[in-house]
Amino acid sequence: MASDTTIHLSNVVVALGGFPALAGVTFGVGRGELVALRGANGTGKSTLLRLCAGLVPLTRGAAVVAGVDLLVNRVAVRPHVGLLGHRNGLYGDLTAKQNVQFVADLVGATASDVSSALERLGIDQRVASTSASLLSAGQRRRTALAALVVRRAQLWLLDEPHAGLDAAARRELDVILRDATASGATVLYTTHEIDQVAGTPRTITLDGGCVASDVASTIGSAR
Amino acid sequence: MASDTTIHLSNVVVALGGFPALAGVTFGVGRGELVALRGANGTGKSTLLRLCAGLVPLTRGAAVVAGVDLLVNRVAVRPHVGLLGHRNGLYGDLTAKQNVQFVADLVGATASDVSSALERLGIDQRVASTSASLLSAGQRRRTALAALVVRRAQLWLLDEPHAGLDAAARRELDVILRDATASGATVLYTTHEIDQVAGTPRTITLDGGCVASDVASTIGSAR
Amino acid sequence: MSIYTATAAVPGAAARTGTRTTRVIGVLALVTTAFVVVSAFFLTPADSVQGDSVRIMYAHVPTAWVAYLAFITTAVASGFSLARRHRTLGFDRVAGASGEVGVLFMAMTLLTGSLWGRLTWGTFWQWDPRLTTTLFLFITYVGYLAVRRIDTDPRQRARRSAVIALLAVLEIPLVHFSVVLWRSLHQEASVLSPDGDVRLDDLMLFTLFAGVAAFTLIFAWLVIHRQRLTALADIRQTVGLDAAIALRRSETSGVVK
Amino acid sequence: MNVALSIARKDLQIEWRTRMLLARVVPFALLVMVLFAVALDSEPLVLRAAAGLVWLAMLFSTMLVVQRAFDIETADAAIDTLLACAVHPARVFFGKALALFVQLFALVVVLVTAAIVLYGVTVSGSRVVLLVTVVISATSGLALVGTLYGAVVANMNGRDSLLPLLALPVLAPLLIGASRATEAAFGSQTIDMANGWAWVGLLGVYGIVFGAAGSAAFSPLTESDS
Amino acid sequence: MNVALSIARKDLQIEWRTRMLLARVVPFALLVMVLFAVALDSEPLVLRAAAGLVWLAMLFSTMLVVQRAFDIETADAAIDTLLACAVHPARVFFGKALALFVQLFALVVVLVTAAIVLYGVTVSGSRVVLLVTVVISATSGLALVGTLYGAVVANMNGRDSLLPLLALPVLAPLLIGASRATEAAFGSQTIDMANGWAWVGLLGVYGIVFGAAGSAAFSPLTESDS
Ligand code: HEM
Ligand SMILES: Nc1ncnc2c1ncn2[C@@H]1O[C@H](COP(=O)(O)OP(=O)(O)OP(=O)(O)O)[C@@H](O)[C@H]1O
Ligand SMILES: Nc1ncnc2c1ncn2[C@@H]1O[C@H](COP(=O)(O)OP(=O)(O)OP(=O)(O)O)[C@@H](O)[C@H]1O
Ligand SMILES: [Mg+2]
Ligand SMILES: [Mg+2]
Repeated sequence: MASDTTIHLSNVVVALGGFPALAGVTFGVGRGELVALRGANGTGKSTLLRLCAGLVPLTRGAAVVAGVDLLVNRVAVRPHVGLLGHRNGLYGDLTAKQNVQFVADLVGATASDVSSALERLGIDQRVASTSASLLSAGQRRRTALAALVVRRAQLWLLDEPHAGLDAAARRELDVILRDATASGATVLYTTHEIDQVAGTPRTITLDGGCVASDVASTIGSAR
Repeated sequence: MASDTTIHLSNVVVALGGFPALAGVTFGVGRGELVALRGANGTGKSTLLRLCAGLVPLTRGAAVVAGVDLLVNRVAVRPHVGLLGHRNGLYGDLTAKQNVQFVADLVGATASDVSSALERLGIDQRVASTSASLLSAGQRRRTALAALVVRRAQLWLLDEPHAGLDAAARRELDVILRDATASGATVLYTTHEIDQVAGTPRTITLDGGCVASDVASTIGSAR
Repeated sequence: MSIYTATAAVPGAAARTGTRTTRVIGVLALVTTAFVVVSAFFLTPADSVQGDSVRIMYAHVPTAWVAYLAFITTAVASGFSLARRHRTLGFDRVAGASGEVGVLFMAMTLLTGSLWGRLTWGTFWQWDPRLTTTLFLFITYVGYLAVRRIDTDPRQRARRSAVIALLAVLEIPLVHFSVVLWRSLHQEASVLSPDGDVRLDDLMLFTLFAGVAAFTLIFAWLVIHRQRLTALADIRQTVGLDAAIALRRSETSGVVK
Repeated sequence: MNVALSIARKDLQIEWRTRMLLARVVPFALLVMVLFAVALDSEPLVLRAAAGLVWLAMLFSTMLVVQRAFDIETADAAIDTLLACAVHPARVFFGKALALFVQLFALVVVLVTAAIVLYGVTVSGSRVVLLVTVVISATSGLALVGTLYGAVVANMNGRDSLLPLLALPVLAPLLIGASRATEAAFGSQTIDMANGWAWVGLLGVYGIVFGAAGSAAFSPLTESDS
Repeated sequence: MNVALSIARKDLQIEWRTRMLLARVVPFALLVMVLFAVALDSEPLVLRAAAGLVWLAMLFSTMLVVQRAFDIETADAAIDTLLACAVHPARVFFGKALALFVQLFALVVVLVTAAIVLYGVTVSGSRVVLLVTVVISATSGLALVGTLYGAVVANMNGRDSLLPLLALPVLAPLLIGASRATEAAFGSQTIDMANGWAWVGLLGVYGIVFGAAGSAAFSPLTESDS
């Protein structure tokens, strides 16, 4: 496999409690690509992201993510991956800033990385010093995104990152994702909003746990 | 006050832990209206809905919802209101169907109401008999909406009901909301998606805890 | 080891859990048990102090020792299931089966012990170190089985329960040496006493060890069958998975195309 | 169907699907009884304290069951729906208390049996009637107080540690009453049957007070402000 | 900054912002001690059981603190982020165990003081050294075992009741060892100082075994598949 392939899945089956949430998925994503994942509710998008993050085991097939073979040691993939799930992964009793700072401590980012990430996501002084559990849904989502920016992962996996964000934050998020791919990271995100997909170079659609279509958008790549 | 006013707010202030999430809101909504609530993150939309549902106390001003004065007894408003918050309000250890059935038991709806609500929201046999905690994000949201349909409330309050739903469910949701208003219920919902708002007769925009604009959409009412 | 190699044959085999080996084990177990019953009730003498109640010993002591054996088997299989990643589930099945049988036998130890206690001490229970630690050991493995019952991914369950099993086995020396550590009401270690002083007569001793043999055979028989049963269930699930995958693939919503 | 019964049924349905009581609370309670005996480290002491230890184990187990009963309501904000649908908060109170009673009753039966086997207590003749009465009235009290305080701390951050703090002092009289009455039923020298029945009377009053307080207070309690 | 220290600091930061220990666990533990005295209902009995009761109260409080320590990780799936960022699971283990130790140590200081005041025990001279050693080694044991079993049940439904079931039998030897050694330090007639020091030795072995086991086992445990 070429080293510029970040995700390589072939015939992947993931069974959750006996139910094949993914029922034979095959595709590859190259380094620096920005890919949108679509599909009806329950078609397996979240499961696919969690698989790539090393959080659920492979039942059948083969998967290599960020150079790590998930069959051999799926835990080893985690340091390369930044995941934003349906849940935000925040500590409700810490302030927004403390949350981002904690992630920075873990990955060795500096204090100025933290404040620039907070600023980028429009988290002002007041919000930054409020407990995460008291913030509005959108403010919490922004905090989680700020933590992800600080994380500087090689592979970004985002599960409906636009949901809950207001128009300004959505625009900023798109800029952040493009910046990330420009600097060599790979981004895979899910969405249910059609106008989001329009701006993305490549869209993979899942249906019934399988890939239903995989198309490059000319609009997206031109934009 | 005329009896065809479902929500009547005047100069409403709601302080949460000392922070005025609502800082003087005044508007009224008539019976049978369908109103979209917009605004940036943290401008007080969720707080407004929770106020109308009798879940947070009024700090200043006056509010009458479904004929109940919230200053006098905000608990009395609850039987008239169906609320879908950012969280779904499901019991993770019950199946989707048991969850809807439980709400039906409480409000005295029949078994056929339950099955028709499940069918409307596209919850098939398999999903209906799976524990809610194991379902996908969109499937859980659909289940919560099915429970709301069974509820048959006089005032529907929905906090970003479209988030997490796929295209088919969004279309069905719009039909459900229109049906509800047609049968005399009042619907107030929040959203961050511009194309959602386009189809709604009236849009109220909040900013900094106050009403920034309140416009009737000609497109929406024509549609 | 032999238990595990026996499982390797399963996938190809018919949907039965018996083989010639297990039938041999079964027959041997029956014969030995028959001898122990006859000898315990009719051949061995009654005790001068305890009278006939001493005959409970031939069930009590072997079940305790074989329960230890079962828990050690669980620990060893758990160790392998952690170390050998690609065979995790096979070892995990053995560990689980052996744990279940161990809990069963430990329950029998408790039951026979408290009956015996009722006859000799006049109470079902004494707060004596050996009894108390035995009870803790029993509860620990009930907890182990509770973790195994939790419905998650089999491999995760295997890892979690393996960790518990490896820690739990450390309690066995605690139970065994509790008598030495604390002064105790309970019988001194009379068979395996540190000074090698054996205080039972020859036939009693022989019957006791025949009991140990009988329960060991029963243990082996039960574990082999039990873990094959779970292996078959797993196979059935795999077959079920193929059907489920086909069904899932046909589950096209046709919404987005 | 009656609203309170629907609620009780729902709670028991969840218990049935998860088997929490059987698989975890029962072993926990037995363990507590064993640990007490170990900590006391003396046979006659244990026998003398048997009744108190049974109810102490019940008390701690009640905390677990109550926490669980309100966790399922608050985990996904389900209580908001519940309160919006159920017209009268008192019904919610009695529904949840009923489900709690059923579970605690099953538990206490196991614990009394354990006391007979492990602690060596004996119950016979007319004492059985006293024992059954004590068990029912004390368990009702536990269920009512548990539900009331469970609602107080529901939705509060860190309720795991707040619940025992609030509920245990209130339950102290119940602990004393139930222990003394059970001692009498266990045939202790220090307390006779007549005295035992007097304690049962007190337990009854306690239950009635908390039943009334609960149904009255449940409404203001659930006006969640979070 | 070292990863383990970051994690410990984060846990203590959360404790500092919520004051859970001070406001709730400490009162709970004191209450348990008082309830024991009530259930025993006899002065000399209480004095004799004092050491055991202190450690029993510690044991139950440890369950609360551990549950809390893992609840904050799983409530919003924060542990996923943590594991993704922290390269080595053993560091996560020691970070969480360190924070737990600090909290439990503060708690045990309060409880021993309470035993002196409530139960009337006395400690003096060379006994103080023994007492301090026991407290430190037993508390380390509690922190290590608590973290390990907290991780075992983290992310599991109904962990509130599974944690005590799994952890308490494993902690039973620690309870016994710490109680006996503390008895010696409290100047009990039944056990002398030399014996007390022997128990401390056992506690040390216990701590080392679980420290090693924990750092080895944390990695397979946290390969969450839920
Ligand atoms: C519930 C009560 C009892 C329990 C839980 C119990 C438990 C045990 C256990 C676990 C062992 C195996 C010890 C080892 O080798 O490590 C054992 C051995 C034994 N028990 Fe009991 N026991 C009980 C009551 C009694 C009674 C009442 C008697 C006789 C008066 C008795 C006599 C023996 C004897 C003779 C052995 C063999 C001792 C040796 O050689 O190690 N047990 N018991
Ligand atoms: N333990 C289980 N038992 C049965 N079915 C399960 C189990 N776990 C997950 N599922 C099913 O697997 C599928 C998982 O889908 P997933 O969460 O990946 O969907 P998704 O594409 O992210 O959907 P959404 O758009 O709603 O977020 C769902 O259909 C769910 O019902
Ligand atoms: N206890 C508190 N202390 C300080 N600020 C608080 C507290 N509770 C809420 N807030 C603030 O009040 C506001 C509540 O906003 P609300 O949740 O109503 O926003 P929203 O319009 O629904 O936003 P979103 O679009 O993100 O859902 C937020 O700015 C939040 O930070
Ligand atoms: Mg999803
Ligand atoms: Mg909101």
